[in-house]
Amino acid sequence: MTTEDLLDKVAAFLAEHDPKTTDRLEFLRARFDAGLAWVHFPPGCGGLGLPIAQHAVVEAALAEAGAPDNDPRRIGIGLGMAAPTILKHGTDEQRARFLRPLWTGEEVWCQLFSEPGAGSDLAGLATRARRDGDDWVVTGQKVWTSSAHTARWAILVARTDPDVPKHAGMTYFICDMTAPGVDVRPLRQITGEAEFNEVFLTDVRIPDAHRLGDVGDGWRVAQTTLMNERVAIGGRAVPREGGMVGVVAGTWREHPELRTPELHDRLLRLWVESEALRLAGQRLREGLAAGHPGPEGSAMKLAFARLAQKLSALEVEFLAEDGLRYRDWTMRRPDVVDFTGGDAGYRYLRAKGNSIEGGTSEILRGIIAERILGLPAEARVDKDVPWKDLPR
Amino acid sequence: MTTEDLLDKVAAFLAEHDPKTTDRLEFLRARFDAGLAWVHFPPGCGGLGLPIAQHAVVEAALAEAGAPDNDPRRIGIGLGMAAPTILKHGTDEQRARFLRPLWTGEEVWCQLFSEPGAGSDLAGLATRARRDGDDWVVTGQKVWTSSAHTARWAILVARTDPDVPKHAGMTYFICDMTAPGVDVRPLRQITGEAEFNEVFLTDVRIPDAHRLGDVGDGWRVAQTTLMNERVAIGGRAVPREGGMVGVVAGTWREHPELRTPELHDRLLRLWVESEALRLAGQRLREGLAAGHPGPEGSAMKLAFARLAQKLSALEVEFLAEDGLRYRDWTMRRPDVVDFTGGDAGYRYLRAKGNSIEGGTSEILRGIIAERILGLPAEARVDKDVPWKDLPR
Amino acid sequence: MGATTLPVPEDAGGQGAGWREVAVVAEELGRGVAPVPYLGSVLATAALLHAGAPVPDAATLVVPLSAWAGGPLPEVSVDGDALTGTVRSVADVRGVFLVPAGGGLWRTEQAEVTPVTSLDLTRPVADVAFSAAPATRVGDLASVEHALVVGAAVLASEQVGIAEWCLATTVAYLKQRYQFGRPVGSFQALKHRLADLWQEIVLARAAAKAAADALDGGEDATLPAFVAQSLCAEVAVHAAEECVQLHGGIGMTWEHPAHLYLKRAKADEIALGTPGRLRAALAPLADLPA
Amino acid sequence: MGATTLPVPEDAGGQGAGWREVAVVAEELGRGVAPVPYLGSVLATAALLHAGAPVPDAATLVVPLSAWAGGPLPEVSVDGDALTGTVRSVADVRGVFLVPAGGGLWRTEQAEVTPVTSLDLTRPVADVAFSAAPATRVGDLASVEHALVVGAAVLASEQVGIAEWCLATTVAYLKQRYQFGRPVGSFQALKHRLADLWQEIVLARAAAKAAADALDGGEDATLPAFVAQSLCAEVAVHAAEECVQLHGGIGMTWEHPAHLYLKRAKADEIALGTPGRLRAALAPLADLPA
Repeated sequence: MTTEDLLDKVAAFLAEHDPKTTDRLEFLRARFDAGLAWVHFPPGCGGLGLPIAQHAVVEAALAEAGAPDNDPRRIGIGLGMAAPTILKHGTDEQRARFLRPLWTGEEVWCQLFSEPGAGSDLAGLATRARRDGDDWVVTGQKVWTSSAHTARWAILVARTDPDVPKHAGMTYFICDMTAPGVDVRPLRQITGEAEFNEVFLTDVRIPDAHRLGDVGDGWRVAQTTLMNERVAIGGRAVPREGGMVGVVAGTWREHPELRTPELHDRLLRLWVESEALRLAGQRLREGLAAGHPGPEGSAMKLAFARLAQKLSALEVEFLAEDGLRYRDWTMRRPDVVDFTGGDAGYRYLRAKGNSIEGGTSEILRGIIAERILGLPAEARVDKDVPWKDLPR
Repeated sequence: MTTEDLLDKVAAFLAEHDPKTTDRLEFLRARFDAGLAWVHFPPGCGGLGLPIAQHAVVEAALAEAGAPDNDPRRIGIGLGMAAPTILKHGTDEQRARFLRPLWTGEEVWCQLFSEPGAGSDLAGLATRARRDGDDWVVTGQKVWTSSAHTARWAILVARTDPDVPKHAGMTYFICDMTAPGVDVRPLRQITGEAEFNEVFLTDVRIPDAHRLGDVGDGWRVAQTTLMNERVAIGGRAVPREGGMVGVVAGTWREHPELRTPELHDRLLRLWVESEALRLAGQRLREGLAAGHPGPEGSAMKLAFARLAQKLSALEVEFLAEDGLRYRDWTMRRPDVVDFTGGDAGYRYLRAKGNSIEGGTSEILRGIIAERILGLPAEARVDKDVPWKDLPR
Repeated sequence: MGATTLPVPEDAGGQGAGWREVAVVAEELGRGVAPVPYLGSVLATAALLHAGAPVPDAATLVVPLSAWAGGPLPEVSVDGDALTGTVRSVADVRGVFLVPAGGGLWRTEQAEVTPVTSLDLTRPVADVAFSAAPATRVGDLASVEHALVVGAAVLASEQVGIAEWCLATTVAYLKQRYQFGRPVGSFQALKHRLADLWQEIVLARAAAKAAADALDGGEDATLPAFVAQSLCAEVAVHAAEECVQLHGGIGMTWEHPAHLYLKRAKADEIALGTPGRLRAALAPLADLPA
Repeated sequence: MGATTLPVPEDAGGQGAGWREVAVVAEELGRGVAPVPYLGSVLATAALLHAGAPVPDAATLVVPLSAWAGGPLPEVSVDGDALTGTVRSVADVRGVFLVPAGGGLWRTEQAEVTPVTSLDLTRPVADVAFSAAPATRVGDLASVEHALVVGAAVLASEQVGIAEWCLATTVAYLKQRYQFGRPVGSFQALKHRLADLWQEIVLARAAAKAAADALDGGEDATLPAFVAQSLCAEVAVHAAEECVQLHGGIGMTWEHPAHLYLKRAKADEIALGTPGRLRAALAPLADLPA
């Protein structure tokens, strides 16, 4: 389909569903049914089987017409992680059941992967799923679950066979967050907020129909999820001084009386690196658009975390007297996270998470060294041992 | 022996051997024979069996009397590494033969440990020694040998049994550097100079009487040598701004026109760290004197290398126009090395060696992590395999 | 906490200890990130001893915790013997108020104290306002400068205590935490980072001890205090940041104590002069002009 | 080397390429640490093109290699049309001399050139002295400033080439070097360092490309050139230092090429402004006043 044809299709859709007069949810459902939700998805799944680059065309045309969006930040895990996994590994029934309310935001999703004992080493997870008739019975503890308290569904990886090596004994499920035995507790962070949750699963029953992929194939299915998490980095264009650098530069401009030569050079250095990071993102997107996806995304995640941490640390020092103060330690449960929100202290503390969440910087360096630079892997002690015999 | 008794002994010695009228070599030999060479060595070996702290008393008293010294920088390897090893592992005959001319400087020593294929991993060395009657026949290549071209003797570790794991198959020898088959070639460095040598050994015969320690016990004997190399760090008192920091601070003071705020803070930071390094050395020596040797020496070697590198790098940048120039690329063979000699470029290049020579900073970090912090060792793949079967 | 009286001579009702002992206590309090008003007491006591004034049970030197010797101080005006003005972010407010104002050091008991939320949960800060508060002059600004130097030197020992706790706790955690079938502490990249941190702490400790010694040495301790404080502040922050990072997710939680150390270390970095401001202040003392 | 004519329009006898192409060549020359007078040609050509003057086969912009746009220049005096003065540490001296003097850009063929020993063995520097050298004015100082900006942007690409060679060579060495029965490249601490270096190079490359693009874009390229040059200079030095260190002893020898890259990278860090001086110069452009 040419871009022109696609724009014609959007125009026709808009003619039938005037954003000004159509109910928001009705509009979103119709958009999904018209294949204009994510045009790179197949027909019948909210798409038209077009190249991913075409998606931006639709978004732009609809935004111009004043169409409501599906509040993508609120449902980011569903859109970014659950949907591509269901698309790739799900049955027709699963796609038909889950994708539409996921995309419209009627059903929020969360992710039950990390565990207290399995953070960087996801494949070491201990949550057990035992077969019982047509169901699986799941018991274990998950952690770092954002949106768990608002989610209707979760993507879940659990251990179905502890007697085989760890990567071979896991299975991927869709878990009903309203099922008996699901207990969600807020997990308070260093910032005072509770963005995340701990989720305790006690004999939670999951029908086998909600298994995604084969029994024992959970690791491979989870790779689809994680790959899509990584792709999201560097995804959108950022103006110069977008993000943390802009906030700190603004603080600098507001307070001539606090400036020192030392902080000046540190700020300039971080400003330069932030500008280079922005330019690297631009190159990454240009490469993607030209069909040459580069590995720069990994570099950008490392650099993003480092710069956010150094910039916010500098801001606290710069403010000195005010850097000793903090907005508010009240425990709150924010709906969306804003790394550059709050005050300088909040930004500093929150930025510490940037090198942990979504894969630690340490794990990422290992991936870069082995997959991009081709350096040899270390000998692994956990590849051929049954999971139950691993030390932990 | 009390300090007073010891000072009486020195005075008596000086009365018999007036430094003003006694030939230098004769004086040094007599000092050795009187047990005043290194008083912590046993009687008969140039010492009196006293605590090491007493040595400084003798040195001070003799220096005050204008006594000649044994030019310790020129014979540092003999004094610091060969002597303690011969003392601990040598036979009576070996001690009697080697220690006196070593100490007086009549015979210079060098060290044949490192090889092109065995740098950090000394125990991986490949130089072979085969038994032949009362002799050993040695063939191999050694590298990073300072003083090889002036040395009469070398301490040498060679592989005597390739069929056992690597640490078990080495033996420690004293090698005559004038023997047939010893070929010394200068090794030019990044600075343009050739401080070090490569030493090619081709069927060099070493009498079994020059073996130090048991056959196969070379690794353990070498530990004595290396331990003494490490002890030397932080050994002497340094005034404030001693070493590299003083040179660079001097350059800073001379050139107000080149100063920038950025370089100012960098210099201050390095000045502060250099002062802390100096203070750490002071604490280390106080601890030693009080009988509480601390592990700070390892920290000091790491910090010394880092600061020398950063300071000299800053100086080159500071000088800008002049930093683009270099004194002289002529290949020279210096007798002693002066890290702070030459020009800024020389200092910068020479300092690169500080994190490699005497144990790389990487190896040192591993030692600190395991021996001082008690972090677990990684699994070793080379402990139980015959040396000849190791990949290299 | 006996900080107030620890260094006071015995004949003046104190314990007659040296600043060296005060620093040893500070190190232990740093190791425990103890929520006690020790640093505030040190500042007040140092100022009063220097001024030759009696030391009460509890007193506060009314300066922002971010102040440093030689740096700017907030303006509190003196009209006759009445003080007016506001000082923000004062730590450990308790007892009588010692106020730098109009070129002197004044003592008053009348102020409006407004606690504010502090970044460091274990060291409260407050804004202190005076409205024509009747006061007595007890000394001059030299006593304030002296107190800020003493405070910087003592704080360096606190920072060493923080850094040591962070290193020790991280090492212990990494020994017992398993991932990929191995103790996480056996991963070389982490081992090298912790070795570097240990090396920094060795230097920091030497600098902190030298600064504390200098306080008792009778000579001007400004240089060793600024050396120690500018170095130890950064080492403590580095140690706390590594502690959080290497604990992974658990280090980011409220339930693990690492966050208390991070907040204390970061606030301490500002306290009594940020490292960069202190380095600039020591430049003339080291004959390294800008 | 065709640097002199690469960006010269075809109708003026050149090859009509853009600065983007000039930068691509610079990157390759950096990767090979090639001992060719390319950077000097770029400076001279940029100045002459900007001044609208003809570009000869070989020319030298007579500034210290350490000069930067907006920074100080050595004083060469003009008396009538005669130049007098000395300029130190000029790179790639060849052909006619283009001399900033008395507020203008002058061309002369008469100078005393004294080669000096250079830190970078592959880019010779010399002192250039004029004694009443007869000269023709060909432009003003704006052309010199422009040339220094162009040079900084092109040099950034050279630095990317240096950094990439150092990383690739180190990776290759660590794969085949065995110690402790393992390839050294399997040791995690080294892997993480090289991953960090790779990350720096990704950012450096993006900045260098953007600077080269800006030269062809018609707008003032000073900001992107300074961003790129200040960043790429440090990344190249870091890469060369890691290359030497991680090669162990062999990297310290004259026989291994690593030392050539270290010396080039270090000299390049000074060339056309050290990173710190360039950051200070870009502060007003970024609206970040001191």
